[in-house]
Amino acid sequence: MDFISILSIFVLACFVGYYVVWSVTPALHTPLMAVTNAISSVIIVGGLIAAAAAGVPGAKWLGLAAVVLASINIFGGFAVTQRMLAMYKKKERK
Amino acid sequence: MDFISILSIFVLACFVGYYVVWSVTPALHTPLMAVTNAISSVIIVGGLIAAAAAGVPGAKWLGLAAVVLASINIFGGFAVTQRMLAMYKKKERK
Amino acid sequence: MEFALLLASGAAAVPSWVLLAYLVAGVCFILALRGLSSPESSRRGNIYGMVGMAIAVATTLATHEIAGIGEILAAIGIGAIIGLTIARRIAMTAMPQLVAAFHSLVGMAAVLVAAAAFLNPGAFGILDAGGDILAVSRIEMALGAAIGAITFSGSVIAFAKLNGNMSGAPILLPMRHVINLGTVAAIVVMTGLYAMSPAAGPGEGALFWIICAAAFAVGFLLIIPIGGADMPVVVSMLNSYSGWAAAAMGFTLGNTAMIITGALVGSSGAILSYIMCRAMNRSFISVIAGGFGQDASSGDKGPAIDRPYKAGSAEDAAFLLGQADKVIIVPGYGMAVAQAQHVLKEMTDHLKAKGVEVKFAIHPVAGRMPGHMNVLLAEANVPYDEVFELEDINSEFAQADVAFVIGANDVTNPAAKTDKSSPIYGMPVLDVEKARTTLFIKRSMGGAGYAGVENELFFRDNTMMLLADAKKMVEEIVKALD
Amino acid sequence: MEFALLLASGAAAVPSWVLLAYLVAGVCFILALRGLSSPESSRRGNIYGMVGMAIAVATTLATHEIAGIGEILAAIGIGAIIGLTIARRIAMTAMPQLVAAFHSLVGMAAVLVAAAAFLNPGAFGILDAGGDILAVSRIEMALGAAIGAITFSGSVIAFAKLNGNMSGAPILLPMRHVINLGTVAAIVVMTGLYAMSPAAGPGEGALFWIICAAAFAVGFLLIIPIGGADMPVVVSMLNSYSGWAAAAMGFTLGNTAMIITGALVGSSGAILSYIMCRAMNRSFISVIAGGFGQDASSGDKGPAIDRPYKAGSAEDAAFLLGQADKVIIVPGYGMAVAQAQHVLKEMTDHLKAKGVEVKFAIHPVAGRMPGHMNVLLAEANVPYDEVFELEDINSEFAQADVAFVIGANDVTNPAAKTDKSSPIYGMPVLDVEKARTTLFIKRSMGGAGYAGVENELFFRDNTMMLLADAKKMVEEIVKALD
Ligand SMILES: NC(=O)c1ccc[n+]([C@@H]2O[C@H](COP(=O)([O-])OP(=O)(O)OC[C@H]3O[C@@H](n4cnc5c(N)ncnc54)[C@H](OP(=O)(O)O)[C@@H]3O)[C@@H](O)[C@H]2O)c1
Ligand SMILES: NC(=O)c1ccc[n+]([C@@H]2O[C@H](COP(=O)([O-])OP(=O)(O)OC[C@H]3O[C@@H](n4cnc5c(N)ncnc54)[C@H](OP(=O)(O)O)[C@@H]3O)[C@@H](O)[C@H]2O)c1
Repeated sequence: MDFISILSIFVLACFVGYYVVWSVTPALHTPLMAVTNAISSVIIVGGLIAAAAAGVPGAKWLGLAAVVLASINIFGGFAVTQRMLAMYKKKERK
Repeated sequence: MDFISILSIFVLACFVGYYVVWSVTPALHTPLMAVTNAISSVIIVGGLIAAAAAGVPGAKWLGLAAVVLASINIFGGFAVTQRMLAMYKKKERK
Repeated sequence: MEFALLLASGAAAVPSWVLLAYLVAGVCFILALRGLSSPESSRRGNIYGMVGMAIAVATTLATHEIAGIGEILAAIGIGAIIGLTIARRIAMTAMPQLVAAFHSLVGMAAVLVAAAAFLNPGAFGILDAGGDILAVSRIEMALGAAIGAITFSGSVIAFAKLNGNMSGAPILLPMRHVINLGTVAAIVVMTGLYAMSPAAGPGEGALFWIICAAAFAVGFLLIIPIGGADMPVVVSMLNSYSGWAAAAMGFTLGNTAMIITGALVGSSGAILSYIMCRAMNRSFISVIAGGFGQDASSGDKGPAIDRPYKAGSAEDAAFLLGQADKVIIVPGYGMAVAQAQHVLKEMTDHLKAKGVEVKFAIHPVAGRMPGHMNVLLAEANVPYDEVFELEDINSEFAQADVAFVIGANDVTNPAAKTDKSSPIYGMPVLDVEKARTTLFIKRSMGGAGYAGVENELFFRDNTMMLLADAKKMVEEIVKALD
Repeated sequence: MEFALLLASGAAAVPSWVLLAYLVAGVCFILALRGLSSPESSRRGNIYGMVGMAIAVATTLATHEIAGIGEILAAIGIGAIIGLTIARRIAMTAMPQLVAAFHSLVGMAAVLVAAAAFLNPGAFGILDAGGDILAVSRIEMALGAAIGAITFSGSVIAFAKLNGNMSGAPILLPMRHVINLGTVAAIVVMTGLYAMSPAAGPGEGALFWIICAAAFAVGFLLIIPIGGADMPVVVSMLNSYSGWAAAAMGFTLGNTAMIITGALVGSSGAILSYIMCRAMNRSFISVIAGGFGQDASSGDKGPAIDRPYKAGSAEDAAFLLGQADKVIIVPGYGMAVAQAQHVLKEMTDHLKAKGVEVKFAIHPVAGRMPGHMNVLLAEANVPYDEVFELEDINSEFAQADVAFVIGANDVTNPAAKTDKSSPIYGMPVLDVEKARTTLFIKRSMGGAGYAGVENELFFRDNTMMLLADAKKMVEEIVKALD
């Protein structure tokens, strides 16, 4: 992808981010913080690239460490979000 | 730009469109219709390309015709929107 | 990957600043719509829109070799003069027609651009190595032209029905669903054939023109069976289509501004159609299938014209209004027809001078297009913070002394709440009957609303009918208030 | 154009399906946040998030030659076990700390990735023709590492303060603003030098490591002067930064999923910080400048402990509550500290059984993070349609018989409405004093809220103070209600 395409995607993603976050109901702001935590661990992609590459052992170990940390976040973040969201219930209609 | 970049831009633009239109206040739905009219005339770009190119006279005249129609829409659309929007006033505080 | 290569747009060597400029234009268009989230920011938004358009046009002109700049400037000039003249002269009550007319122009322009690309593909950078038009581009071109053509002929009919050049009554051809679906299917098939036909250079592409012709016919056939008052939904739908067509063209040209615009316009049309359908409690399919809706202004029909009702005069109305503490005004299509908004504003000023609290209640589909009433009231200088949406004011009717219904009918009909067999059942309505007294201005007892159903309220005890043209009646009320 | 070439990402030969997969992952993340617009759709949203992450990871693994898949799976496995264990065990009241801890991990991971890219630039496709790291990539790498490091050390301090490992009181170094600004400026300058230094191969890049070290220091220095209760704003701000860092990495790798994520997370953090600052009526700058906020739980201070007030017992409270028609419960930070949400729910069940109408009113910054109270109430099985935002319920206090304030203080303080000199002046507050009786549960008359200001309400005639730990007090009320 060329730079301008990436820039265009970024600019539009910022608009989407703005709107999508404002539309989150305040009652779910804590899960929002937890889930953004989880998704920002998409930098695991960078860790995987480094961990997969042969050749430079230092880079590989740094990459593996990044994968561990990001995984903690991904699994922990999604799981704790799921746990929280499971608690939000409507009044049962009797 | 490659196809996937364009597709990415399109997908994100659809999200933006969805949110931006839902956030328009119902009182301004008529100006919304007028202004979308005006901006959808951005296809004037295609007309200009055809009108600018030498060589095929048929294409050139079609292009010029497209430019005329799109211009009516652009100038008419923005102007009538402006005219409408100028009418929306708050109560004067006395 | 071959697939990737096949799909890559032909114009690869575009300099970065051009791509950036189109991106900026696209962002300007986003900001233009964003501005409409409130009246204060809307004027600035419109400026963004103009700036975006200027950037797009200037960038295009700056990056193409221009054979004759004079002709192009002349074309723009002609368009500008016509456009500005129309914009200055048009009456606000004629907005629905105007929007339809403008749509038809966009549709036609799209067809012309597609045809020009077909005749001179080289200029659009859509030729493959062998000098043939790329297969993807053919699909995009054919689709762009077809959608444009449908938008054009459909909008022309919509214009004629809204403008009264053509009766609003649905024209129902026999077998129309079969004919329409058949033609659409034929267009799709021909598009596929056209994309695959091996050597369709400028000479051989008869298929392209047939597609265009068939699409013009579809637009026509699709719209004539739809009733006049459903036109706004149709216009919005066509708007949405034309947005997607612009986006398709944007794919062909690799143009960010077009893609963003297409997505914005496409969403806008789709969402407005959805809002209207929801507010009428009808499915989109039932609107498009057509056949619904009589001519609202046909007058004198309906069975129950001999039921007893209470008629009143302008003096009676003026008395009731002058005594009230709180009045809620409910405008509808009839106010637009009668152009009564200015004198109505005069009336509210009189009432306010007497210390009466006056508010306006707007139903989402009052009038003939979304936001129609708001524009008319704004034109008459009614401040927008005295004008309320249905959800925000509906609970206040119970505290109002007078509900003053001027030219509205369906949007007040309680059958929507109670009568399961009514065609408008389930549509949210304004609870005007909860006010102490309800005044109804309309021209006759017979004339039904757009949905053609009887309104029970006319015969209630706390209803007073003011039978006259809305403008005349309000003028008399103003006189009586003096 | 040279400029365009310079900026083009190195990894040009990526197949289309890979780009498409990352786009899909990005869209999944959008849908994950979109789901949070209502509790019903939120669980589906979270699934989207997981799917998106799985797609991103799988695509990356599928498109790179992997030297040792075993190690990678082990690394993921270790992370999964730790992460899931934490997620299962953590108490809901500890959410603010947990979020801070998770942030520190993201920050550290970003530093590690940037360092790995620095050591093995070839694997990341960021080498130029001469075997040097591209200038743009150097900037992106250095910025990514710096922001990651600030996020890491800042979040560690935030965690320590929120978790009570460190006093929440601001630690004010002399000249801290000068030191901080100086270090940040130095990082920026060094980044520029690093980008321009001619032959900074893997060996010579001492600058890169210095930048990292300086950034770790900045994170530390920036956060220690900020008071414990301002930590949520800081955590959000760091969240936002880490989003922008992820986006920068996305530019380096040409990865759509990262760019979209970065924009989402960046917006989310920024908007939450903004919402908190607005709800506290403080400027973002004043929060970041630090020095505000005492330790909320330090107890026994404040001047007016000898003013007369009305103290009550659990029995008094139970009597008042049992007699009421309508009770509005206002939870605050103290409820979280005391873990009183479960017994509070029990109490509302008792009241409802007696026919009392019970609602919950949540201030936007009640507790110690946005939405904190909502999560705790949800944990205790309070249905979310009994829980209302400030704007939606504030007008109802006037009709309530009892406002039951449990561990909240600042968010009820009327000084925000009347006293221009108060540090919380202008902050929107819950109008608990309009209820017929206001009950306040807190442990002491001295313990102020986070803002450290006196609450006038404690001494009003229609206020009854219930001085005890929130959980114990509510337990006794429940007993008395039986
Ligand atoms: N706004 C939209 O976007 C939209 C879109 C699609 C469909 N619609 C439909 O349009 C309808 C709108 O409802 P509405 O209540 O505004 O209008 P309506 O139900 O169509 O009623 C209009 C009323 O105005 C009266 N009228 C017409 N000309 C008049 C004049 N010169 N002076 C006084 N009265 C006059 C008519 O009665 P007389 O003939 O007796 O005078 C009629 O009762 C709804 O059914 C809605 O579903 C609206
Ligand atoms: N939510 C956010 O996102 C956020 C972010 C940044 C800042 N803040 C700030 O945090 C504050 C939140 O306000 P708030 O009203 O929820 O809390 P608060 O004003 O901090 O008051 C908490 C009250 O709870 C009492 N308390 C503490 N532990 C208790 C226990 N175990 N049992 C009973 N009572 C206990 C304290 O008094 P005693 O010590 O006498 O018991 C204190 O009066 C606001 O000032 C807000 O600006 C919030």
